[in-house]
Amino acid sequence: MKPQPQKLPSIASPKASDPASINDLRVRHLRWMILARALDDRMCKLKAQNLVPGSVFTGRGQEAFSAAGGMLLRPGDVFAPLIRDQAGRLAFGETIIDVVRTCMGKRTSSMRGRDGNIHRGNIDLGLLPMISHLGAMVSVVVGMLMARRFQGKLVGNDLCVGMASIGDGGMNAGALHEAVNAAAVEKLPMVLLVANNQVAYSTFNDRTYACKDLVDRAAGYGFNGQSCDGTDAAACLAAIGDAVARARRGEGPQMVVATLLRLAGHGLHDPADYITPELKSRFGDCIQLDSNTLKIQGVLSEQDIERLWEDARTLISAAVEQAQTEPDPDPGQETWNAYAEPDLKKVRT
Amino acid sequence: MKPQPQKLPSIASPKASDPASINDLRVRHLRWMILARALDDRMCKLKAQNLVPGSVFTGRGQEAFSAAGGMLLRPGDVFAPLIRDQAGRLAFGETIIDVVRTCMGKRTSSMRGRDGNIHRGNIDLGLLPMISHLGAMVSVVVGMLMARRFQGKLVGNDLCVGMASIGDGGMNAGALHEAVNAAAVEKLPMVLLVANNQVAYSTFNDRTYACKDLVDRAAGYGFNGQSCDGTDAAACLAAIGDAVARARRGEGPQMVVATLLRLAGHGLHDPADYITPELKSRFGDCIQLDSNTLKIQGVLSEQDIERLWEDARTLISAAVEQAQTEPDPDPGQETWNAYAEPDLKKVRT
Amino acid sequence: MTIAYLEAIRLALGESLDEDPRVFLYGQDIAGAFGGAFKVTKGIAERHQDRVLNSPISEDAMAGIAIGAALEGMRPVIEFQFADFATIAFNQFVNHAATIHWRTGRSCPFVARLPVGGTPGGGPFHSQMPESWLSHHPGLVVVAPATVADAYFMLKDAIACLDPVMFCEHKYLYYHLKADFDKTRAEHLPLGAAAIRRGGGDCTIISYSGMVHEALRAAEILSRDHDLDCEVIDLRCLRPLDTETILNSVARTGRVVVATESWPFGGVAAEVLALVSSEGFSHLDAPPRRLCALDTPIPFHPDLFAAHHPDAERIADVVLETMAF
Amino acid sequence: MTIAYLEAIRLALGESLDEDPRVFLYGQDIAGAFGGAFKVTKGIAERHQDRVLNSPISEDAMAGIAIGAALEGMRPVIEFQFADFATIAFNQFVNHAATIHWRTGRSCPFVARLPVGGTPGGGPFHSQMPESWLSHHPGLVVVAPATVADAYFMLKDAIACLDPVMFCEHKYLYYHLKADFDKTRAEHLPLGAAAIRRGGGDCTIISYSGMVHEALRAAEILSRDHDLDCEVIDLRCLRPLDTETILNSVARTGRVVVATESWPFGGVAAEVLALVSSEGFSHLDAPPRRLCALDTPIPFHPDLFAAHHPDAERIADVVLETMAF
Ligand SMILES: Cc1ncc(C[n+]2csc(CCOP(=O)(O)OP(=O)(O)O)c2C)c(N)n1
Ligand SMILES: Cc1ncc(C[n+]2csc(CCOP(=O)(O)OP(=O)(O)O)c2C)c(N)n1
Ligand SMILES: [Mg+2]
Ligand SMILES: [Mg+2]
Repeated sequence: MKPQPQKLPSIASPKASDPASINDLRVRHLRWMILARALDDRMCKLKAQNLVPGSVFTGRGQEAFSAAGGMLLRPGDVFAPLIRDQAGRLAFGETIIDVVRTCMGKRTSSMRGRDGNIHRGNIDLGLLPMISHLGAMVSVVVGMLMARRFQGKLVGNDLCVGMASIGDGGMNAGALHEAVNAAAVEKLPMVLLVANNQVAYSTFNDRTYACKDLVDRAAGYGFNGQSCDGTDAAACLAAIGDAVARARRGEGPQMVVATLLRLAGHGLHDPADYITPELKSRFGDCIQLDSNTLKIQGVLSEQDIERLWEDARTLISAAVEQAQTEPDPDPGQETWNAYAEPDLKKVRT
Repeated sequence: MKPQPQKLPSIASPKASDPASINDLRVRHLRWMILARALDDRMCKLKAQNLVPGSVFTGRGQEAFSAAGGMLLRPGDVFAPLIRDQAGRLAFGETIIDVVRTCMGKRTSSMRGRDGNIHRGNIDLGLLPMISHLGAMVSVVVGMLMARRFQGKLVGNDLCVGMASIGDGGMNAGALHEAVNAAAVEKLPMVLLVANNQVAYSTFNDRTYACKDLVDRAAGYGFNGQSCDGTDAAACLAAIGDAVARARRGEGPQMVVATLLRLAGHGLHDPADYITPELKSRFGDCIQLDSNTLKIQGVLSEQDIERLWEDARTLISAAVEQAQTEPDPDPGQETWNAYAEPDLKKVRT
Repeated sequence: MTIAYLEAIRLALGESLDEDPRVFLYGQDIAGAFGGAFKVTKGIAERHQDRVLNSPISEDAMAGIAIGAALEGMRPVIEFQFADFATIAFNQFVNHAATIHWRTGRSCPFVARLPVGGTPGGGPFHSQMPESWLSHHPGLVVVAPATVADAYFMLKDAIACLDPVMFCEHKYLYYHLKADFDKTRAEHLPLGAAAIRRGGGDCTIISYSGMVHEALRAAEILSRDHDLDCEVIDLRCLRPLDTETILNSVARTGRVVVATESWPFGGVAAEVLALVSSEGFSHLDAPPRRLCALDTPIPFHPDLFAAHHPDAERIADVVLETMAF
Repeated sequence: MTIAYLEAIRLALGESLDEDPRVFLYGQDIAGAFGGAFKVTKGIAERHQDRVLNSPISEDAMAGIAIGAALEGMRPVIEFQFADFATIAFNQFVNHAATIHWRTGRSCPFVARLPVGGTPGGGPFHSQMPESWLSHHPGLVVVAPATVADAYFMLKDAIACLDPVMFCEHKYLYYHLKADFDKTRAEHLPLGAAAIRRGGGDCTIISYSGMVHEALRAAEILSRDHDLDCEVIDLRCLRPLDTETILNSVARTGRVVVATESWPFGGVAAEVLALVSSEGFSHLDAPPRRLCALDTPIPFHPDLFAAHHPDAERIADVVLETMAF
């Protein structure tokens, strides 16, 4: 079952050079952020209603950075999101209905109830279904880009891009290191989005790394590196926009490190009382900040923003309603077979 | 069987402030380099005589860097050498006889014929017996230093040091990344010696990493980094000396990257015809260079140097002669048991 | 005193830290008030801040650090957040920790705590059993306690053991299994001994970890509904295996069913079948059988998970087939 | 034409590159005139410079790259310098490659070439057999050719296979095994079928990879010295196992000895014993037996290695014990 593209009020694709289109871009950005936040919130409610079998992780506070990443990709690109990338996933083309179906474990979901929640993906769309092991997806993106180069698709100065997400914690996985280094050796159009949200689960940065800034790692790999304030929507669009543009032009791999704070527990189960009020006070909520800015700049009115929220909730409710009517997987109908070719005694022709 | 310390013509331990002692240091350095080269050469001959069952790897061209590392350590430090560290091993306290025994697979060797060649070590001396997997030894050094901290031994401003070797190729192993990062998080007195010898087996640096210089990785880990010319003995002593001194003073982990060329095949079996004359012409032989310098500076005469070689060969020949008379392991006397506690059904008291 | 399986582990860890300055804990999110993803170190971490340390997300380094510290005389206990992530430390475990004693004669005593096993909704990467791939290479001790008392005593014995011990603790039992617990009890089985949890002469049901409780339920069903008297063996220690207890039981019953929640191929169940068929052949009155998880990744949806995961009813069915042979 | 086992692999790789633009090779030191640590890609790498690439020393990334490229329609063949280093890629293999088809319905066709097995002086880290830990998790195909023809045909079939294939090629056979080879030969066994290398009715000797040749030698010894007629099965494909061929043979002979150079615990030999005892029980006239490597790391010294490694004489002894039962 191919996921259906969701119908969102269409906003024409902007050109970066056009000042009006920059506003369009900003509005679309905020819309994805709001849609993701509303969807995350709804998933939390569904979990409380006992309609979601597994864990629920949200991207609260990281929507600006994540959405910017997803938006700046286009069909034909590759995206390997992680657990806080609801915004980027939606912006890249994940459908709301698939999110709901997968979290509920529905037979109709892209993972057919076999895998769930944040492990969903759609390889045809270039949206990779993550495994849990942090760092493991990045080399897969490298392989996909290498495949395209072998296939003659990585030519010219408007290349497709492979984007991968990682956190401050995941940066220290050996798999991440090997993959990032391989991307650099192959000079691929890869963009690594590093969401430094100050914590890995409950562990603060002082116990996970010791460089001054994670962007200091870029030079060590031969990546072009840049930093941005992850709570500032415009800064995220600018930094990732620049990185993606460089990658498309063939300037090789890019790392963008955003500084922000996870505004929720690690998962819904985690009250996160280890995050002190002092720390909280140092970081804003990207959605609130961006909404204010766009109001002050006269791009959107209070009502416009209210409508974005309402539209988001309407779309989500429709998806939840539909998903609830859909069947759970049926163990009796499962083939219980892990192989694409279950019969290797068949003679190959 | 505890290895016997070898008897070398004693040269008093120098003080860095004393100009005469600098020369002592330089002479001792050259002596270790020569001893290692002569031993490597002899191992190649023994292999040709079919007296060595496994592979033979030499540190040809890397002696200045390796010996400096080993010399600047002292009893109570930890050293995790790799395959080209004959010089550093000897300088740190490995005995010639154990090298010969292990390579021959003798029952009397520290590995008792169970493991061989470059996998030898002596944990009591702080000399780690490497496993083959590149990068794997570094986290073990981290753990040893953490143990000492737990035991209250890492206090003051003259700390013991954990040193580990890695090559341009091994720098890209995930295990190395995780270990180096952990050392930095724990702010341990670890010194990572990176011997950039331009190749990993047959693969040149352009296919293994893409940063400008491997020392660029230091900042990304929060290591203090420095570079040196690995063919220049004095430069090696100075750079590693500084790094070790900083580590001892409690300034945290240190990375020293030496630029040099592997002056032999990957192993004895490898003619290394992929190393072009052009490349070779860009790198000198550290032993030749240092011998010349010390002659020009009037520290050693031609005869002094000849005597260093002769002494080395004499010591080695004695060890080879002894080892040859020693028994091979006897399968019938082996317990064939991998466990320190083979009987876990015994009640613990 | 009634405590949960998880509390028994916490108790053993806390006492080990109290009593033995060589013990330290290292793992993701275990320190401070937080006390770990499953709260195993909650309370004790704050009492021993200097010896309960958070690690980066670097499982290979965690294992290497445990090896190094063990070689220097410490008794490290490392916690993996889920056993599924121990794949990252596979190389350090099997090529390094497992080989040190044989290669050098030195012992390498540490414990790796691995939260294992399936729970509904856990999905393919938070539900696995790692004991098969940990026990193939010689050199690692692999244990899997099934009871509250074993969780406590076996962990203490594991910390005392001179070899690297892979301590597989079942996530489902953490809070679901509670039992009366008396830690002063004088005698408890040594680390390497299997336990006969229920005596019986008709058929031997062999199991370990969470599946022991299904095996016991199966024995009850078989007793109640079919008047069969099954012996239930809890292996406790998988590597080395207590071959004597297994073979003695099969000599008495002549029939054996092994139930595990792992995959069948080359697992501990296969090893037990290989053992009883090659060394207990003459005792066998029926083919030895195994009941394992289905041979696919572990499904996310609870209905699929229930079908994938062996349970008492299915164990009882296999025993009945064995009896009918 | 007489060629070596290694040359058969080279031939299959070269032809695959020639015929199929989706095929590329990736691994340490395989490119250019150098052509790999064992020279497998020598010659062909220069002919296909754009599709034979050296990798950094990053085995986890190598496997991840193979997965990604396979998902994008390529047919990657990755070379590990020694199978022993594939432990580093364990996670990508078992948690990623092995689960993709079941989780997503997409296939993930790549081949990992793993130089396996012991040679005197190889030592603990250049001699191992990885098939046990690769075959426990469902989702990977694991094959181990023992003949020159299989090295060629099975590699081509592996590249054609839609699943990730772990191709275990034995280092000792690389240059020591030479045979007449006719690649136009019309019929060859499919990838998943076991081969009966020698027919016989007295006892079935089951083996794979390098040990097949010891099994055949054992059968000759037994025929010559003891007038016994042994059937020798070469499993060829370990995961999935050709259970039919195994059980049919045991039905005929009633006796089975499995010989592998892997460690015993939970290995493929254990799996075969579990299979024949649970599903072929009524056919068995004697306990099924296994002969594996000794249960320690693999020793460096050739004398220790010889004692550690099963050989024809010891296989023959076990068969004789089985016959005497
Ligand atoms: C290799 C590995 N080890 C452990 C985990 C368990 N785990 C899941 S998320 C997480 C914290 C991740 O922190 P970070 O990378 O900073 O991402 P964030 O959750 O902050 O977005 C951990 C430890 C994992 N998924 N993978
Ligand atoms: C993880 C791992 N993969 C592959 C190998 C095989 N191998 C042994 S040495 C070597 C090259 C090492 O290159 P480098 O690190 O630069 O050290 P050098 O040999 O140049 O001193 C390789 C690939 C290994 N030992 N470990
Ligand atoms: Mg984080
Ligand atoms: Mg090198």
